Amino acid sequence: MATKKTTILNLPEEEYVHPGNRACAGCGLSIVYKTGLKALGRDSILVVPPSCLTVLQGLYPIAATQLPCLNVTFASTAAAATGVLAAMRAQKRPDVQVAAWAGDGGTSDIGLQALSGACERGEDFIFICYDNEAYMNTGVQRSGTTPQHVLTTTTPFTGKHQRKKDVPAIIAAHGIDYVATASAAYPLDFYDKVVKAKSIPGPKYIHVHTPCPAGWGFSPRYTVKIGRMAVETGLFDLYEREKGQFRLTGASEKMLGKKRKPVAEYFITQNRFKGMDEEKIQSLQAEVDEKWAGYEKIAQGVC
Amino acid sequence: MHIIEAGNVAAAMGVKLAGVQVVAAYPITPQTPLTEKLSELVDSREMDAQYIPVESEHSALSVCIAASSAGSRAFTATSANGLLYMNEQLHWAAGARLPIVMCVVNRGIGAPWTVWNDHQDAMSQRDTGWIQLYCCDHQQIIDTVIQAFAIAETVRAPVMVCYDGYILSHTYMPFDIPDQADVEKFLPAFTPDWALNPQCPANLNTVTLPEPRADVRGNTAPGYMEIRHNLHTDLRRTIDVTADTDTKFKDIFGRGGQPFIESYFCDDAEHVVVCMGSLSYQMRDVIDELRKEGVSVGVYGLRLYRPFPDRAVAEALDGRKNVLVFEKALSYGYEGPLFSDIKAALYGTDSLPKIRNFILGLGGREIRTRALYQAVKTACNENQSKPHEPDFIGLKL
Amino acid sequence: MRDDIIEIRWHGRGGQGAITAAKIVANAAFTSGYGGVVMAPTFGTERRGAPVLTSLKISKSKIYDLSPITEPDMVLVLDHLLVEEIDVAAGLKPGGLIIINSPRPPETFDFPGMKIATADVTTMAANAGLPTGIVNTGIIGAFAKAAGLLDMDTLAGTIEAEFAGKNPEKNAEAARMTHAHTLIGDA
Amino acid sequence: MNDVKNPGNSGNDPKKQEKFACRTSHSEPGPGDGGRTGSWRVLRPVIDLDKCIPAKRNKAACFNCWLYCPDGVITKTIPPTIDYEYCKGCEICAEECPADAITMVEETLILMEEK
Repeated sequence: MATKKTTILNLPEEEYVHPGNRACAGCGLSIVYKTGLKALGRDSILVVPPSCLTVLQGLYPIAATQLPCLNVTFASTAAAATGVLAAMRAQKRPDVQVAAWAGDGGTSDIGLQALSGACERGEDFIFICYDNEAYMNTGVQRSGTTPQHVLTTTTPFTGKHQRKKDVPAIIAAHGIDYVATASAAYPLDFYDKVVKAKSIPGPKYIHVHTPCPAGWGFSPRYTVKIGRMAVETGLFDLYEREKGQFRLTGASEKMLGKKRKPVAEYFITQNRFKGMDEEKIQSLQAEVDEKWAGYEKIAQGVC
Repeated sequence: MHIIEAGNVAAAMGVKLAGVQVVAAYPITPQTPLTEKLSELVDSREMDAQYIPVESEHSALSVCIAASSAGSRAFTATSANGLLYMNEQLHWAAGARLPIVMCVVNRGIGAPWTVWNDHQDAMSQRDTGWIQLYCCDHQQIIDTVIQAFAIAETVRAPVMVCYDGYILSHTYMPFDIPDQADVEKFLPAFTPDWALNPQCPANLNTVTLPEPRADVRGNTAPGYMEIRHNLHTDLRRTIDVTADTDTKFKDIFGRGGQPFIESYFCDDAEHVVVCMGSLSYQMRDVIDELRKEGVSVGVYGLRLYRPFPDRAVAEALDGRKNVLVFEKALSYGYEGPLFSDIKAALYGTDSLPKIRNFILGLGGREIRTRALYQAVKTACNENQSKPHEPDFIGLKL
Repeated sequence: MRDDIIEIRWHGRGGQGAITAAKIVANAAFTSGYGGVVMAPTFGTERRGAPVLTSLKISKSKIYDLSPITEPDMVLVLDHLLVEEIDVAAGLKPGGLIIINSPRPPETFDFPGMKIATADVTTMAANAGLPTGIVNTGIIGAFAKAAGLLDMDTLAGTIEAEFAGKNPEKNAEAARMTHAHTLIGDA
Repeated sequence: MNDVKNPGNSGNDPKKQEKFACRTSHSEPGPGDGGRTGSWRVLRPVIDLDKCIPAKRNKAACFNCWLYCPDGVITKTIPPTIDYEYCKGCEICAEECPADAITMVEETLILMEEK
């Protein structure tokens, strides 16, 4: 990245989210949200479908978010963002930044059609998906991005049989100029990605891995730690795809050429992986190894 | 200026004259030519608007909801299953009090597929909190689209402008295009009291509790039920707004005068036919014929369906011998929805007229004027009440 | 129901321009003082080449009945092969007029009790310089001659307005040439 | 053709002149939508200023607790302070403090002390 990386010391101090909101203690989304809003800035309009964020936003007539925000129906997020953009163009207010902020269900499942449409139309907005890997707001049901073998209330005994849907890849296939991943454990990396996204015209998609203590079954104390482990084991990778060019960023980039933590270390920290046996763990380890072998090749310019 | 064009073009011209800023639409027969015309007007810069070719009807209304929330005048159009696909958003637009206008080019609903006209689509959405206006010809289409924005923006509620698929949408007939300056006099630019704006951040449509709750200053804000009750009372008041809008329109353009129900030879009529849309105009030829034969009959074309102008309807029908309700929709397992509403409006009138319900034209089943004539004539002669069993016209069992 | 409405049915094939032709006549009728004009294409799923029909009603006063024409006063056939394919005279009032694009003279068609007019619109249109197969403007000339409802100059003007930027003169000329060469049979 | 009267529904109701209330669910930003969320806490984070890096060095440094606090209740000041009114007691600050300067103390003990 040519641009200078933000540090804790120069990350803006001003908060855009009021305290005393309804997010759970140790909520990964809260970390992501407060950091993302700092990056978006005051001249922004948010669009939010039902999700934990709706609860965090607050109950009428009090709002936790200090930015204008349009709450919309589950399937309509990206279309609603399109509508705000159209109004801003009609009113000759091109400087207003429009950002959609949805959960993984609202992005990868019910919201995918509208998101695909908006990406294909080239709408000039940032779509942020905070991925806590299940329908947490409704009580931990499986979503398209729930990883394989995870126990949820709709995959209660044998875990989810299917793989995690690779939403960033699907969005990247639209040929948009900026797709990135981030993690709640690396707020500065996320901040920089949102800031960069603001400077790029057209649709921008940022997929943020967001640990959820209640839904994943760990103590709230470890939200950041577990998010970090997902990256350090190579299960969730931080990257950018700018104008089609893929590159790992931040902590993931630093892992190139190095030994990663075994995925098993990550799995034992969370109750949701309790249904996994050694064979499943090894199979997933093999998948991660293969994926990383690919990254190494890209980094060496092999393919 | 008069032109001869299709009904869909009349609607598009109305949208252009109304100074719509954001159009979002998804193609569906028989609405498509309206959408095509609007994209043509925008692409050729004859119309200064944002045209958003969305990927579904759900998104079409979503774009309008957001654009309207952000303070722009927004329009969409659809038919049949497209309207049903919007269902969730219809409720949302009304609940969020957004003055969106939508043309519903009426078409039957699948399954089985049909592309032809009936009123099942719009009638099935009558409880969404949208105002519904029905048109009988192209002049009414263009005039009503313009009026719809005035009504919507006064009440802050969305309006459906309904007109018959193919019968009006694809048929060519002459109509007058109002002068742009006159339209601007009638319908000033959209200046909402509130809109999404970074300068005064508000969080719109947040979760609302069953009970009222204090706001940040300690003042009591309404609960969900108060908000919904207010939508209802404001829609009840819309009946008057529709009348006022019609008066204002007539002052400028010379057309109008019957905002709720259009009457044709009803003043002295013993028997009256009630219907909506182009059918009420087709019925006029039947009335002419029967009047020649000395039958005391007239036709009411209902223009405003939601909110239901119950007082106007009750007053219009009180004291008649026979009320014959002809409609192109059916509440399966009961009767025509308009029939139910009319019966309800008559409850408490001094002289309950005899009443009958005729269902016809479903899925575009041809409505022969001769068949209408026979049905009306027979019903007038029989002078019988059939309040619980609709008759079907043109059914070939 | 009303007897003051002239009902005209147009038979063509999808893509042949019957709707445009009917629209031109509708416009010319309106300019000529017919306040009631209703032109309705058949509704549904027409595809190129398939037989299609369009109905046109004209009257001195406003028309309220938009139902399809069942008993036309006249019928226009843009392609004489359609005569073999469908019953173009269906419902035609006794003594009604059938105008056919055909190189054959009227007496070669067998429609008892009807008045037949024919014109070789296809050839006339080609002679006027239009691409082969454009017959929707030429047939209007035959209509002007055989129906006698609207005058040729008004119709030619309407054609030019409709085809502004798309060979307006040639289209009007096709109609005028056809007008001059329309054969009207004995009723 | 003849006209019907088309009476409205409010007649001479004075309400007719009133502006439409247009009630919507538009929320205004403000703290404490979820109440005094400090009461959710079982354990209270307490900063040991002898260990806390910015406090010890008396200059801007570290601030991990501020960065990771989900609820924005820790200040980026020297020393950092915690708003116990809203702190939910998630312990992330204690976990992420590189100097082990934050300890979680049982609220009941603190209450007893206060008494």
